[in-house]
Amino acid sequence: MLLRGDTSAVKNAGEFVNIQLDGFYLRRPISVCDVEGDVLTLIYKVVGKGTAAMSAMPEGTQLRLLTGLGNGYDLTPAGDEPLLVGGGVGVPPMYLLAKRLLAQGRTVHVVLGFNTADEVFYEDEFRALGCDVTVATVDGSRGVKGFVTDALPSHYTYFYTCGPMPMFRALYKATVTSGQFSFEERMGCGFGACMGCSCKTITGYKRICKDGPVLRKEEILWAD
Amino acid sequence: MLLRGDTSAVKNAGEFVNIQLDGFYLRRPISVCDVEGDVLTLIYKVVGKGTAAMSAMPEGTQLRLLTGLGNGYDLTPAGDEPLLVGGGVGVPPMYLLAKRLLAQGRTVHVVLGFNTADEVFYEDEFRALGCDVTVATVDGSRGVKGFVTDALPSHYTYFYTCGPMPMFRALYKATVTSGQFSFEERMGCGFGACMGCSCKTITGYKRICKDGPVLRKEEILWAD
Amino acid sequence: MGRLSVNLCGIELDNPIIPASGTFGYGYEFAEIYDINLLGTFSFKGTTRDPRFGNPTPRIAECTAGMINAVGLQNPGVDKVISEELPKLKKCFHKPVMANVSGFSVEDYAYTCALLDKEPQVGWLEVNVSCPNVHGGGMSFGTDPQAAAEVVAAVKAVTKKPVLVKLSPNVTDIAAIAKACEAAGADGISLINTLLGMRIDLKTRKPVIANTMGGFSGPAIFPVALRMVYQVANAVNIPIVGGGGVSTPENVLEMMLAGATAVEVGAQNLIDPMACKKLVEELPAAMDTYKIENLKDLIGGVSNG
Amino acid sequence: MGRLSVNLCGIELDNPIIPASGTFGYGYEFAEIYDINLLGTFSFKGTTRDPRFGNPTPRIAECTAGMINAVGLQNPGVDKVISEELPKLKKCFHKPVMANVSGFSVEDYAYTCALLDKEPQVGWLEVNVSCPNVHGGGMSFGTDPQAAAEVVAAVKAVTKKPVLVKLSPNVTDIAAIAKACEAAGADGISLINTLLGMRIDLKTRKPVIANTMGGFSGPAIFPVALRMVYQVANAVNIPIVGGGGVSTPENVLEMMLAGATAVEVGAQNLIDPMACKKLVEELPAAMDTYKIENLKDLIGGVSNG
Ligand SMILES: Cc1cc2nc3c(=O)[nH]c(=O)nc-3n(C[C@H](O)[C@H](O)[C@H](O)COP(=O)(O)OP(=O)(O)OC[C@H]3O[C@@H](n4cnc5c(N)ncnc54)[C@H](O)[C@@H]3O)c2cc1C
Ligand SMILES: Cc1cc2nc3c(=O)[nH]c(=O)nc-3n(C[C@H](O)[C@H](O)[C@H](O)COP(=O)(O)OP(=O)(O)OC[C@H]3O[C@@H](n4cnc5c(N)ncnc54)[C@H](O)[C@@H]3O)c2cc1C
Ligand SMILES: Cc1cc2nc3c(=O)[nH]c(=O)nc-3n(C[C@H](O)[C@H](O)[C@H](O)COP(=O)(O)O)c2cc1C
Ligand SMILES: Cc1cc2nc3c(=O)[nH]c(=O)nc-3n(C[C@H](O)[C@H](O)[C@H](O)COP(=O)(O)O)c2cc1C
Ligand code: FES
Ligand code: FES
Repeated sequence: MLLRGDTSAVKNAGEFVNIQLDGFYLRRPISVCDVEGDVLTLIYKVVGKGTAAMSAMPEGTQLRLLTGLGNGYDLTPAGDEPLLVGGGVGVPPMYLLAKRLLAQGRTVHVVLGFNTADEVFYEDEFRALGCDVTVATVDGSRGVKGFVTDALPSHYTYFYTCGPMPMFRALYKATVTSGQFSFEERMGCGFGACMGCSCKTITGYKRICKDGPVLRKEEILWAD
Repeated sequence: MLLRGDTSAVKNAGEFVNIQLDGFYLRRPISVCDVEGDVLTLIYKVVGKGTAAMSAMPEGTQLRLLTGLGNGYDLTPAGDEPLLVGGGVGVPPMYLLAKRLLAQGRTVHVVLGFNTADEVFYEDEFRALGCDVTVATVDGSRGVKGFVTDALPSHYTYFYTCGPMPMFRALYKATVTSGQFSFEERMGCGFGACMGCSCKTITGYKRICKDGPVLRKEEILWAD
Repeated sequence: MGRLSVNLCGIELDNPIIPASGTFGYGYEFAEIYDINLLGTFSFKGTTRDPRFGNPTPRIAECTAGMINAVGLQNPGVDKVISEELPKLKKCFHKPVMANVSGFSVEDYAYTCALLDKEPQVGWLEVNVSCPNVHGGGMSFGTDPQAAAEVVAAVKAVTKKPVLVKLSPNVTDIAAIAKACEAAGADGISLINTLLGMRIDLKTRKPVIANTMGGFSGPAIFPVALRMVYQVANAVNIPIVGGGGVSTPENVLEMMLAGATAVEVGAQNLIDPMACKKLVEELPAAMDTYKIENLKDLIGGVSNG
Repeated sequence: MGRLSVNLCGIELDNPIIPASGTFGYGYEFAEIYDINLLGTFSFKGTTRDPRFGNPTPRIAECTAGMINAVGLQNPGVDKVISEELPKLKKCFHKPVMANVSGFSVEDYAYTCALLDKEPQVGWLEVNVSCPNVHGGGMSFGTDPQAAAEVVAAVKAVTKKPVLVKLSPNVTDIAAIAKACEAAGADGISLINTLLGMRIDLKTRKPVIANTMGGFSGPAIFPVALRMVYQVANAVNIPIVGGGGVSTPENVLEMMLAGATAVEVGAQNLIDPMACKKLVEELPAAMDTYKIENLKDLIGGVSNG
């Protein structure tokens, strides 16, 4: 989905927007995939009635959204060869992040994980940016057979990831450097007002929507 | 408002349709003003949020409506020179009624009542049909100064009316023949299922939406 | 017995969809629109001992995602229901029907139920205890476990048909009332009736409803209804007819997961006369989406944690 | 004192709009978006004696025209609220603020209120009696007139500030509870808190909310809230803060006609962070439409018949 509008609030890769949809009470949070001038790129998967309604909207539909939400990724600790790991709907935010890291002259390794070849998207876009891209599919129908953890490069200086919880747990163990994870949670407001999305971390309670969605590897407390 | 669609259920003048509007739970009942082939003409006044939403809809909007609701006017007792009295938003249903009566070769007297000249509508349309038209305005800014009861013709064989309750009460007393009144009531369903619109009549309980909206002068029981 | 069938107090239903009392008349208005035999059953308009005109109009107010009604149990009285309405109903509906009964005293309920008990087409008696108890200070029978239990016991004494008690949601502890009804012999619990609500007309500064307050229902109340079905399912061992705000096949599945054996649909029939037909038709596809083979396996299937 | 001003327990408000507790934090998040001094006041996040993380996530579920929350009173505890939050609040809000207090025992309430009583910026104590009473079997304080009255009496003993009691709507007889609070010395009644609601995730067959049930609020509950404000206004002689589902200026006017002196706005702040600002700005035009000169003349002005 491409949106045109005031994007000035979007600062960091890993931020998200919260979209109001007619007929639905809560907004839908979607990560920023790319921003260029006044054009915002969002990529979403239809999982329920809200995303289904979005996908049925004709071109030109006006949407009300809150932008520039969440902390986004911190690029400072990336090092020379950061690794970006995206799983499924966790792939989109990696795109803006890759662009930003490349712009700083770093070598960017990207690992994208999907269930099957049909689901693969944005592989070419990452290559076009100049990233080193590896794809992993669970059924082996494309790229490395297995999980993203089966496809990690031999060397990287730091990592950034977004994707499903099982992937996070595996990555947490498999990674040899520090890194940052972007979490999902059901949200009330999306801007820090309701405490609907709180989680416990080693450094205290955090709101996924405001203090997150990006948390550092060191602060994560896995719920069991 | 002109609507195009299946109008086969619309049989009698004085019937109404019930319109579903996005964002509103209940449908909005509006009288049929005219029907020609597959085109339905409805005329409505913006009085609240629902009618305001209708008036903001662009041409070409698709609406879901239930048609052919209510009993409509019975033309049999009209006689040679029926009188049609419409007050404000009660004017529209008189139009189809006039057409039907004229088609039967009767002479149709029409009295239209409004508050001021600005509010007058459809006067020319009735004349174009070939009716004998008198307009009354409360402030005298157009036609006869006063109420419709001040503008009744000297001779008529029967009457039909639609409009506000005070007008009905005055007409009930002022008219010298029998006639039919079309009532309004807040409706749940509009098709006879909920008993939301019941009223007491001399001949028993009636549902305005199904046994009405048209009641005969003889059966009306005025609530006090 | 298809994928949709359920068993409500010993009577097999082809599917769990039941138009709720007061929104389906005695069936024949809807029978002009579609073949109502495709329904599980339906609950007919609340019937009282004596004929009632009900409340003055306006009786209807619009709300966000719902409506208020204050019809006030307009009905021709049990004698005419039996002599005039049931014969008409019989012509268009060939399954056991649910007889919804209201009253203002324990004797009222027993009297009306005793007469309806003799009607072969009546499959279940649905006893609505949301009415004000004229002998008990005007609070509804359904707000006091003791009063509700008395009604149940009196009705059970005059009928062999399964007795469902329809509970009011306007209470602090719905489970306690359901338990009292079960202990008094109820064969099932039906819930929820309408929430007490109000709207004011800003132009006239009067309540929209002539009777000031009325019963609020429609999609807006679904989360409250679902919660109460869940609470009652955890409190009693008799079947539950769940309803309140149901308008989609997904709502039906949620109600059943929460513990409902069958599902009532009220206000939605007024908004869309085809609503229940559509629900019956759309259920199989929704079941496929959520990998549900047979609806009966779903009942009370919500898991915790 | 403009057209919008009202007087709540002796304190003048520029307008009746009050963001409700739990939906406005301690104000400073919203102060980044607009100047929150344009509000009448606001009620800060429910504060307890001890710090609380609250409930596990998911804590939020979507509903038709509303949402369920089960935040579970996450807050840093009264000591940190006083030492850390109030100083931050003071920088962006210069009016008396409403302190929302929760507890699990009568002593909890009294302890927390006694500390907040010393804070000059606190204008009113809003005592939320919807929490489970750990010493009283887990039913909430707000479901029992006696228990609610005990809380009020204990709080009144430790403060000179006006005490508003915030009632739960999940009761049979809200007027009886309000009366008991008035008799125990409450200076005002605030209502309604959330309705108990539930949703089930059809994919996982588990409740959407980790805690199974939660508090349902948003436009869907407005008719129930309005009815309760009306009932309580007819039962007590102290001012009422009305809320529940308010999202438009018309809702504000309806609440005031039903008897509210001021109006709380909850969930709508989450959906639209500018909601309360817009309400304050849109009120004058709505007043013009309905020919209302001064808002204070509207309070309790609904006429019957
Ligand atoms: C910070 C953040 C960023 C996200 N970025 C993306 C993205 O870039 N692309 C993408 O496809 N999806 C993304 N998601 C997930 C996306 O928000 C959900 O898929 C979407 O809200 C589902 O809405 P629905 O109405 O289709 O589903 P329904 O299940 O009908 O939604 C019901 C409710 O649950 C909420 N909900 C359902 N699934 C999720 C979820 N996974 N996370 C949070 N809330 C959920 C909805 O917002 C809604 O309130 C993101 C989520 C978060 C929290
Ligand atoms: C049989 C019948 C025929 C009608 N024909 C016409 C017509 O041809 N032209 C026209 O302009 N108006 C007509 N009306 C009135 C029209 O239905 C209302 O003006 C309209 O429903 C107002 O909707 P709203 O959302 O703008 O007002 P709101 O006041 O916001 O509506 C709130 C609720 O009250 C109901 N309501 C409000 N006013 C009326 C009313 N006067 N009668 C019944 N329900 C009402 C609405 O339908 C809605 O459910 C007719 C009404 C009936 C019953
Ligand atoms: C217009 C109307 C009339 C009703 N009449 C009755 C009745 O006579 N007896 C009864 O038990 N319930 C009655 N109800 C309640 C419904 O049967 C149902 O329990 C309630 O509306 C909740 O379901 P819903 O949200 O699907 O409407 C009535 C509801 C409506 C809307
Ligand atoms: C996310 C959330 C958190 C809440 N937290 C509190 C609270 O801490 N204390 C309290 O008294 N009410 C709390 N409430 C209730 C609101 O203050 C308000 O009474 C209720 O939501 C009804 O209003 P609404 O329909 O406008 O949301 C909370 C509501 C929400 C939505
Ligand atoms: S969603 Fe409201 S604080 Fe995060
Ligand atoms: S509106 Fe339902 S019976 Fe007339």
